[in-house]
Amino acid sequence: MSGNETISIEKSTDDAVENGLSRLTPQRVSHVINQVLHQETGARFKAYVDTCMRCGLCSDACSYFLSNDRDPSFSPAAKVKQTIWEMLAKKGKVSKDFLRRAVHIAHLECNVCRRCSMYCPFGIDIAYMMLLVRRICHKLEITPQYIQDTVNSHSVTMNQMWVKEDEWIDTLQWQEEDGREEFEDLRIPLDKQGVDIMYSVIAPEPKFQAGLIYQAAVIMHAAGMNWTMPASPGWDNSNMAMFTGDNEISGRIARTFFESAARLNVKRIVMGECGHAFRSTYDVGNRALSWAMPPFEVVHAIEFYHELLTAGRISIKKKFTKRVTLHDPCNVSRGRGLHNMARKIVNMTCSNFTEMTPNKEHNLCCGAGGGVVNCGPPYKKERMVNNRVKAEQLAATGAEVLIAPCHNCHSGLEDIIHHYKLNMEVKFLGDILFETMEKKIYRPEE
Amino acid sequence: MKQWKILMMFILALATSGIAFSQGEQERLNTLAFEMPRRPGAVFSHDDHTQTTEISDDCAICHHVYANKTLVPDESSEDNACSDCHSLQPDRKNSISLVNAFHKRCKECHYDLGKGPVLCGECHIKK
Amino acid sequence: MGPMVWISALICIFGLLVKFILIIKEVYEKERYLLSYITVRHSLRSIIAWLIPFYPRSTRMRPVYYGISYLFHVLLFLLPVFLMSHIVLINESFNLSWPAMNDTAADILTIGVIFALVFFVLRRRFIPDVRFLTSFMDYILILMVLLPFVTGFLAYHQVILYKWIVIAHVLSGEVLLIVIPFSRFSHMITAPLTRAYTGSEFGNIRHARDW
Amino acid sequence: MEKKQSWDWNTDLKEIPVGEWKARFNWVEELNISPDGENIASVVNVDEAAFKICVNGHVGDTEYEKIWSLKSLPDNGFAAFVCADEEWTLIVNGQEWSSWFDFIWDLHITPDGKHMGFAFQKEGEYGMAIDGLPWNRVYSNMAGMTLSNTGTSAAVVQVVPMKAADVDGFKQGLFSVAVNGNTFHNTFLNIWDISFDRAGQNLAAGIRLDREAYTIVKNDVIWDRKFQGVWKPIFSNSGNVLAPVRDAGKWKLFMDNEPFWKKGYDQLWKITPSPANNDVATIVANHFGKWSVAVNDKVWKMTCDTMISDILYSDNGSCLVAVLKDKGLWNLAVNQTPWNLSADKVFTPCISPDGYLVAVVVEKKGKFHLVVNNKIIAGNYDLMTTPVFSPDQSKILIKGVEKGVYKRRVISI
Repeated sequence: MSGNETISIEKSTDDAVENGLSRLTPQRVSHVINQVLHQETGARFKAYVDTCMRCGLCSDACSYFLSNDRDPSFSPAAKVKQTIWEMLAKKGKVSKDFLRRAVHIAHLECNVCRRCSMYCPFGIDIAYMMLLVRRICHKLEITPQYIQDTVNSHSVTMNQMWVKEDEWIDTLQWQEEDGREEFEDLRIPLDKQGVDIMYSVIAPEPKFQAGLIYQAAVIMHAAGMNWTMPASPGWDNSNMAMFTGDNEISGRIARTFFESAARLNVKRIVMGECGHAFRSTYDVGNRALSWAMPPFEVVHAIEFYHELLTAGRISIKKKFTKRVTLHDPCNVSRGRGLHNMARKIVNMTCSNFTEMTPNKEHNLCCGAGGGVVNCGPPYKKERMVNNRVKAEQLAATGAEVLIAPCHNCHSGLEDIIHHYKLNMEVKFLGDILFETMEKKIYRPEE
Repeated sequence: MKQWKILMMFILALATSGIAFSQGEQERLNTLAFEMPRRPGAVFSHDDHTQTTEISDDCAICHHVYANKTLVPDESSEDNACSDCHSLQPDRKNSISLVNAFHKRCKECHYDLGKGPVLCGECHIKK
Repeated sequence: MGPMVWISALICIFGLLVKFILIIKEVYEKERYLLSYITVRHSLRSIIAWLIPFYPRSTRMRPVYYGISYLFHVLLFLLPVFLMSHIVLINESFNLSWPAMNDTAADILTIGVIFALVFFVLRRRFIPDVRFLTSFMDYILILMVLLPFVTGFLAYHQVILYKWIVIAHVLSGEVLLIVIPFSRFSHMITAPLTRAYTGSEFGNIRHARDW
Repeated sequence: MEKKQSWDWNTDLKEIPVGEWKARFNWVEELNISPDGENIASVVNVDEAAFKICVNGHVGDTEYEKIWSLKSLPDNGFAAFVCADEEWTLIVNGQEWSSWFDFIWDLHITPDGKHMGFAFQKEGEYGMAIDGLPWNRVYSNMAGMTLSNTGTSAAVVQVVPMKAADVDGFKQGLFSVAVNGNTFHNTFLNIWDISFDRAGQNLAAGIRLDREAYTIVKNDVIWDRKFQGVWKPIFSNSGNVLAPVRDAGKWKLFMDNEPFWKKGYDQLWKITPSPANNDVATIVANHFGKWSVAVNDKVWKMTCDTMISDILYSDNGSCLVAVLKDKGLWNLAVNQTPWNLSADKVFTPCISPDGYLVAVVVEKKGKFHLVVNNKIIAGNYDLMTTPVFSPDQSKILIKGVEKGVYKRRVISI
């Protein structure tokens, strides 16, 4: 079985897991497990454990299971069996080898994409249970190194990539300057109070993909929006702590984010094309703080572009002609039902669109989300193996361009496209919009 | 009156049971009063019952008479058919349906005396 | 009917009721936030979607298993309830009655239930991912359901050891009733709850379908 | 107060046509209005990569490559960050500071306007500069810059270097607090929310000791108790440290390492001591998703479902105002009673010292209105900033822009 193989990969590469395991005592292990499973959870968790009839209907939902030739250990329920059930049966007295495997299952063999809860007749949320395992790993300090580093960064800088405060502002000012090549009076208004929109991005944008901020600024400017970006921490809408089970840091990130919006007195928050950040701000981070729903309307780029196009604030000069297909990211399709809107944008901007199957809520995972890609280079090879079905699904479309409105999906899809030699280009919806839009400023009277 | 009808039923039962005897060897209650009997008539030997000491004297245990829903003591109804009083469905006059009249009479007695069959298939033996 | 029937039936009903109340109570005490996401509309939407045969994609992908499983669950309740022999016994005790199923039909459907259970066993043995999930307890649970049906079938046909078979039928039925609230059979009440919650999260918060 | 008395409370209307600035310059950035309403300023672009500050229509001679963070000062002047030859400094009323840096940001001004400070980066190292003087010591990383009312500066700084993605190194605690540039002895995993007392003599902050243990540090002394989480500590009027802490799954208010309030809440933050007495107010969620205000552990009768962003006391402590959002719309609640603003935005309220009058600027459908005691008294502005009550509370100063004209209005109430 591939399980043994992955364990050996992990042993040789992830110091954080190995060092963490070496520090553990049996008492601490059972204390933490029992504390999380019995004190932090309640009836919901018990119902999930009691209700599962071990029918295996969830297997077909999982891209890991399908990519690994139906290896039973990758079935969603099997992941619960190999972690939670055994922790419960042994009352938390589990071995270090067990924990090593548990870290791996919860962090690298599950994207917490929640597709399986759509295939379980009882709607059992297996992703929730994998996140509980991650919380246990977090408390035992055996979270994989690279994702833990992003959480450490969040805790210090409130962004995911150790972007320093001056680097952030400097990057925005530099993009603003660049943008003036296209629109001479283009601005990225910093910390402007009382505007309608706070635009937020994930830290990898200023770090590696500043061009996306440039594009967003051009779109905002052309559409004549009254917007701003915060000049102090709280600009990053990503939240890796949500994926390691560090609910305390996760809450702090979400609070800083929403308080930025409150400080700037904005009406709503628009965010770039990121799925997990949307999940964090719309669905998870807010709950950690007693905000039943996010205190500000959180608008994903898909909704925003759709609004600009349908309101005529942005018009399309010439449609994109290459054959495109669309990947539905879990966190905005299953997580927010934006898949139909995304299709409308594709149809408004592209002339040759091919659907992939299955799609919409049932789309197969990119294999990178849920914090999996953030566990870093040591796990890249197995990520490629674990997402073969996605490559097959993409190949079947025969498209030249793959549109994926999510950063994590981009990383995952680019990796598998390269690995499986698919000869496809991955683009954001924003890339397409930027390429096809009329570069003129919207005037209401026109 | 009723007793007569029951007696007549027994005579009829005896007459028809000849067929049963010839096929199965056992004496059974007839099921004529039922519209579509689901089970073969229960195996029942009147002689066996009248010869047992406990009920040999008192025909009215089975051949009872009720008036105004109370048992009339010292009267019996051997000349009536059970279905004269117990209709297929319980009604205002009699709350005990014909099925229950048989089932309850037989089983309750068997329970009380600790004798005789009580399970369905012990009486309704497949032919 | 002996008192055990009533005791076991009461244990089943009250057990499930108590279980239900405890779940709601615990949610209220420990995870009250869940209640802010549940709506009746989205709960029902999800439950109904999953009750319509072959409507959810998951069930269309496994038509044989799902079809058998669906019929099995329907029969599991309908057969005992509409069986002549059971109605007669209820009628003796409570003077209640309702139309009974045709005996031959009941007989065939019983074979159907037994077949479904055998199918479940075979599936657990031979489908690798299901086998991986299966523990000894799963077979015990199947056996617990199987016994009342097999013994009922044998008793009806009066094949062998009639008296003992009937006793086994009664006892296995009673055991099954008693076990329901204390085992995963209680999914008869927890599954609608998990479904309702997931249906609400998907429908109410995430604006997506969960089938 | 004395200052306010010297302001012009007698002229009903003063106008500055700001709309025409747009024709004079390539573009005009955000308008910034001085507290007394006499001055209005904006960063304006005069040429490619050439910016100036326009005050009341006048621009100085000096051009800069970049200007940002223009802010009005308590003395009614303006300060901004400017860049020349790729180096940055602060200009205050047009005067440059003598020190220049590779980058500067996060401008802090004390309420009396006597002290000013910001964060700087020079050659990849970080520090704060206060009143023209940079810290003596600089650090590889800095966050959470704070300036006390008396000009004491503090920030979270990294004192131990860390290799990329070194999670075991991080575990050792790399951060400390630098006060006026000099660090605490202790180091921690994290330090957040530095808070000074009124005199700027003592400071407290929330810290994380390991993956799970949070507590409070006061002047380099750590509380004994450990918690599941902490929010910003605040000094009470008597100098005690109050902090919201998460203990046994509930948020509670602690003081100096001991429980202070009895009740536990689903959420509790933004401790606000009354300026006049020992009352303490906080924003709380008594139950999940139900927000309210607690004063001395007693919860207000009203709740709202979206958010309470701020709570403010009047100077005499008699009036407590909450800025809240309910069912998606902004509103105020004054002493437990919600108003009926139903606004898209509500800005910082202004409360008279005696607590009788509460004024607030709101935005509805893109238009700004001034509301005093739940009644709109001026409206349909394109922009409006926080109003000011006259010292005798008989008048209110409105500062807003209407159809391209800035209007400084004084009206009686």
